[in-house]
Amino acid sequence: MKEFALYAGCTTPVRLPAYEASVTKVLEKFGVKLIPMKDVNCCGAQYIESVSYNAFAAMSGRILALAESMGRDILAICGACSGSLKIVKHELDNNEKLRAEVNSLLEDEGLKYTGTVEVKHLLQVFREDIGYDAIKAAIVKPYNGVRLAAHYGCHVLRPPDIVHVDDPENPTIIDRIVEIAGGVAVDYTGKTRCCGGPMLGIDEEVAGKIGTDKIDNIRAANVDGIITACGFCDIQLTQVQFGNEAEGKERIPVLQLTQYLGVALGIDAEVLGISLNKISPAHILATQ
Amino acid sequence: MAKSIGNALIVGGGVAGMQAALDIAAQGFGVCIVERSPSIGGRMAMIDKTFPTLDCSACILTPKLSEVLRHPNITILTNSEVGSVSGKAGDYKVRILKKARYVDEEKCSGCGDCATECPVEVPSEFDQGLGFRKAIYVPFPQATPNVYTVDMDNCIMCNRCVKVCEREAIDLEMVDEIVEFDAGAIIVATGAQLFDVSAYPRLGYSLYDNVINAMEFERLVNAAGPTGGHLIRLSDGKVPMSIGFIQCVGARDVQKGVPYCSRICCMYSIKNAVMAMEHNPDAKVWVYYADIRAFGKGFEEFYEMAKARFGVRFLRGRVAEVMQGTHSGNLVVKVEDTETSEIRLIEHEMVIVSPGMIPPEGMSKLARKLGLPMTDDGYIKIEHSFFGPVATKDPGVFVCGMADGPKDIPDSVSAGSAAAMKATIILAKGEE
Amino acid sequence: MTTVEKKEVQAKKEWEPQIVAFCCNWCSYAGADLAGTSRIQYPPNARIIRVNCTGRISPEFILASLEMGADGVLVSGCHPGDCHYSSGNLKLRARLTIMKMAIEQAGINPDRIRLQWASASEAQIFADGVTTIVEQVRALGPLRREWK
Amino acid sequence: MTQTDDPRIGVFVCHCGHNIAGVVDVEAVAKMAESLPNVVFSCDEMFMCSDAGQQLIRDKIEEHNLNRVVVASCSPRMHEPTFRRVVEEAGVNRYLFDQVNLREHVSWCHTRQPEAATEKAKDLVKMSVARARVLEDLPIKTVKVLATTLVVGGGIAGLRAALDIGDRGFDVLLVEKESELGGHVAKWTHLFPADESGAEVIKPLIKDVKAHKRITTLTNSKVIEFDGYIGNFEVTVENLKTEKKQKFDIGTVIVATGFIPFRPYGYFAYGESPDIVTLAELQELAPSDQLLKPSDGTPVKKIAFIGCVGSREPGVKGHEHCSRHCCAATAKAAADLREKIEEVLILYQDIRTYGKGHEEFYRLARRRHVIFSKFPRDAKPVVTVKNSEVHMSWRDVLADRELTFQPDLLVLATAMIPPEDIAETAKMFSLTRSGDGFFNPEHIKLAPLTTHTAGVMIAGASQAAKNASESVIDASGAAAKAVGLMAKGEVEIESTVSHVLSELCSSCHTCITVCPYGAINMDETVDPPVAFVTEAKCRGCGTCASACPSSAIIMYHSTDNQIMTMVEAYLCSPAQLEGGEPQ
Repeated sequence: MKEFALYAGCTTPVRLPAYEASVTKVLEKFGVKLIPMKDVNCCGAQYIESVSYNAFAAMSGRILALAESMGRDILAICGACSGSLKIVKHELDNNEKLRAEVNSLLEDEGLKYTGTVEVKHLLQVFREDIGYDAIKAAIVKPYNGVRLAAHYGCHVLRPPDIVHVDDPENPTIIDRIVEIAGGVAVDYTGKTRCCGGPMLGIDEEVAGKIGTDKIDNIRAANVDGIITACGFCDIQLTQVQFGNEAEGKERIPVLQLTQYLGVALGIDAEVLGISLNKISPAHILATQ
Repeated sequence: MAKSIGNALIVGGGVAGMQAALDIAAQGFGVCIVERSPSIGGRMAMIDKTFPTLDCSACILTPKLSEVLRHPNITILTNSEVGSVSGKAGDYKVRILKKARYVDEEKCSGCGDCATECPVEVPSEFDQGLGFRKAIYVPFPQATPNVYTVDMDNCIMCNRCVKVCEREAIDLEMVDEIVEFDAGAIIVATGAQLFDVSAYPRLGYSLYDNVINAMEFERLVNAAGPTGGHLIRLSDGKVPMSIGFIQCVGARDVQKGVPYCSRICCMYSIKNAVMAMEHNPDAKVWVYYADIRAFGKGFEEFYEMAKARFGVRFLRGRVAEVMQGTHSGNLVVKVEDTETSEIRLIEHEMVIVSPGMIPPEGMSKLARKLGLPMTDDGYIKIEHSFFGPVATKDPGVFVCGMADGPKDIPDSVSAGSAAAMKATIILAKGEE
Repeated sequence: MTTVEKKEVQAKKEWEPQIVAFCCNWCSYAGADLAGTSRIQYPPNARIIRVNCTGRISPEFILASLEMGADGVLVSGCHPGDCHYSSGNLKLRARLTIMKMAIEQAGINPDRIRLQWASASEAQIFADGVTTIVEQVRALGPLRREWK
Repeated sequence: MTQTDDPRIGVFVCHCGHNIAGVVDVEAVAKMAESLPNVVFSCDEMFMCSDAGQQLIRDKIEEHNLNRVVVASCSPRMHEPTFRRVVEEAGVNRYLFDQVNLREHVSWCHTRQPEAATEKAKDLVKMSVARARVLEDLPIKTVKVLATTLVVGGGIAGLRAALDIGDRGFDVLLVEKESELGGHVAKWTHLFPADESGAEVIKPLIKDVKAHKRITTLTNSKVIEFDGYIGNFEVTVENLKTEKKQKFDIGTVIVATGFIPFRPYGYFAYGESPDIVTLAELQELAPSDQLLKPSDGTPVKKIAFIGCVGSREPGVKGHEHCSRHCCAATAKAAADLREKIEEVLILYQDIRTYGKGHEEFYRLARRRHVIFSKFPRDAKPVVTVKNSEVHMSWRDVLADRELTFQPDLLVLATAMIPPEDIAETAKMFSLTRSGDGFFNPEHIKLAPLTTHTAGVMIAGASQAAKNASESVIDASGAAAKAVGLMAKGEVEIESTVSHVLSELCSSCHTCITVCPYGAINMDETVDPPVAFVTEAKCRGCGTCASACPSSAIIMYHSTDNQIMTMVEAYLCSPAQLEGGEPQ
């Protein structure tokens, strides 16, 4: 049985508990065990990174070191977190000076980064550890013809030569799982564009514009819902549909991939936290 | 003509290989051109006009084709591949796999009765899949040799062609042959292929009908092409009034494994832009570029002419995305004009993506057979930029055209002659 | 209007200058080729006769052309110093200078003859030269009128 | 000349796909041709130059017993040899073929006037048919090709060409006007894309050339006279020091006279400070660990390059072209210098690192924090020298800002331009030059190494701006052309020469004075002496024929009648031609 240290990040547990719950439940179905990490900190993505690279490296480095102390590889379920951890790991593995600095900071806690830990994003676990065939075999309640737009998230996919998740220009993992579960994966303009989420703390107006543009493009593709695999993206794509700009327009539900897949695997919608979703995906579930 | 006193093998019958063949044959040596497709001519045969003087490609290439065909010292083996090579400089034994073309080359007169009779229509590779050919076909009107070929993958064995052929040239039972050939020197002139631009989904190629690649454009504006030379959109037959050309796609891109400049795309796109305006002077034509690399003889002057006389608009910026509206089939190019720092959305009725060049399929296999090292980019590695720009590690094997890296026509032709020179030095030694 | 006048009006309306153009093979004929490949547009009134060198052009060719009804004659060759045959163009220039004086005395406007230099790379100069002679001759009207 | 039977003319009108047929009504042209006198066959066809088109000509010659062929297609400068060969294969003398240029001279330049274009096409076909009627067959002559090549210029291209030809087993006469072989490359410290210095590249070549038993090298020497014809040229080489002249008989020529770097007086304050140098001058600075300021010998801490100096200037004659080598050379030099110099700045218009390994230098330079700044096409940087300091100001296009810089050394990447004496060289070898000032190849794409003077090849930067590696390739290619001629040992030559009808000759000597080749002499054996033409020396310009006051000189294939009949066909109606009155 495969085991991972689950790094849920700071946003997901607070704002999207359903995501964390659904990940745990769905992976359990496939025999993947997740051990929550204790006493972890924020990965430092973007906000700290833009102020002090070393502080950022120390923050992500601490998470990596903690996982090493647990003897487990990390599963990250937020795009920002998986991105930060992978980039910092890459830097620490290739920059001895930085590594020495980070380790000197971690020393106080008795932690040390040695480079043995691997970091995976949820999508990688589906593709590499579970496999499409196993997913297909586990489907018990397939959807029927529901049209879904996949949104992957920038930090999940980029930079490709460091994160190794999927082709950032033509990602397919979510789309394939959508289809395996009986849905129709729909392409749309700007599929690989940013949701605007990381801009929220810097310029809310720009973030809103980017997000609204994304939703407008998805709406033009005439879909029933949006599937993501990143906490940040989920929050952003949902909230832009509640602003003044979005008034009078029909809202498109945003589902986490694990919520969508979980239902098809026969897991109770309530356990997957679907009732917590701000925009009801009832019509999606109704196609089963 | 002096008697053949030594033989050279040329792998690839494009313009570089043809030039090499002619220059070797002119000295009285024998030459065998091994060409994978059913006709020599290569990429140049597919293109419509050539830069920088807009000569039509077929017009200037055709005499070369017939010169090669008619030269008593040159043997052309089309539909053929190098099987194996052994030996050393001055004395190679080459086994060539001559694939069955199911038509007797001696008997076929190229009359075309068979193709008229053939009931199977498939997309034509020569026309980039935009037009159709029959299952028995010649790839293009000036095909050399002008001999039909049966495409067995699509042949339904109805035997209608066999019956209609007055010369009884068609034999659907034909089998592949191995031809053995002794060569003193070998020239690799395999050319290159276009980068598959669908690797950039954001540019919309293969997603939207009205986004095409440059070679498809060549066929669209070519009089012998699928539209009879009418520049129209494939989605609805409309004449595009606004056209955008996107540069550096599959070139100068480390991420996609093509870090090098493809050398020809700037010029062929300027030429294509001029041809677009030539077809429709009222059209608005834009070229989106990173740097305009008009470096060859007459190129810069041609670039100036495209701007000043034809009014082609050049915008410096790498295109971020090509989007398609739902109904009109029109496209919107999103690009930063880096000279004004403006983000622009420019609507086009047709977008042409200009692919860079990559090594041809099977290049590494051929390199292995010949024992030649390759560059990181997958081309044949030359011996030295100054001491051996057409030489390889093997003293009897030379390289020209695009086989060692992208080149335009004049540079390919020069390299073809240069490789011929080097090859004949080896061949002449055998003569002494 | 009399029938004759009507005919004249009609003729004037339809009249297009007929130009005989002698071009040397090495510079101007190639320049005209380049004008074509460059898609430079110019009036279709000239008929090019290719000669190896402008030095080949005898004054008789030009006189006979005018006599047979050409409204103008264009002679186009290599720039002085660039002649493929060293100096044929200069010899032609000398002949032409004298010949122009002679035809002027004979009552023919020498502007009907144009000598120009256009190299193989000067497509625009070639095309402009054709335009110039056509316009020059158009302004003068049909040569037959000058004969009256 | 043999008398040919009654003319039986075949007219073949080519569509050239859409190129001609898209503008000219080719069917109407072919139909009109049918009615012309002596035309026994006329048709229109998609591609006359294709194998099918060529076969059609051969078939129709046989079927209709044609003895004259007119093909109305493209420029004879491209396809005349093709069609001449075709008719010859069908037993028709090549000089009984005539080609009409409907593409370059009609459809492509009168695109928007299809009716007028069709009229013009008809006229041109009429004229050609008229000419065909009076064409005469001429003998096909071959001459031997002497097995020696003259290579003019001992730079990298000349050396390479000489070695290849020597290695192939033919003799070479290498003439270099400087005292040393090696040209520009020998002086350069940086060569790209390899890491050798110029000397490292050139020295082995010079050594091999000097040691080669088939190569004769003449330094300090110049070709001062050039005479003869393909395969049999006579050259006189003068030693510039001793003024000694030597004559040589040679078969083929490779002109590899190269370029000179433009000295940009009037640009960017060049000449106003020793700290403003050209890229070529930078290359030639004395090698040292540290780059030193030419003005005061202190180390250079800030260096700037400006690209396209004297290149890419629309409307400036001789400076319109891109000089091809400078971008990569600059990127390479900048990347190397950045190792030791704190600030390296490159001002450019476009970065043209097109070649093998070039893009890598560009990336390397960027990685080493060489600063690249793009200046606008229409507002070049301004350089001034104040208190012996170099001040630069320009607008950075990408940042949209006015910037200034004070480099210790300013390097101008200047154009490659032809050597001062190129006009003289061109004249000597009867070569034409293109807008960039360099020699014109026979065809810019498919015949880049041969010229319109049969037997004379061009290589390296004499043809256009190019880098050393490309020059080497050209040199080998040009060598192949020369060897091709020599290996065969003989070559066909044009029979289009002039001929004196001695019975009409009035012994006035006019022809002798006009012939630029000394091809006409007086035959003193008869009384009165009459002029006669040495055919091998005659290049067929026809100047003598038009100069002869007695009309005693026939210019074969370009006779008075053959020319005038074309004028007549254009201007005179059929009725007039039959003897009627002008309307």
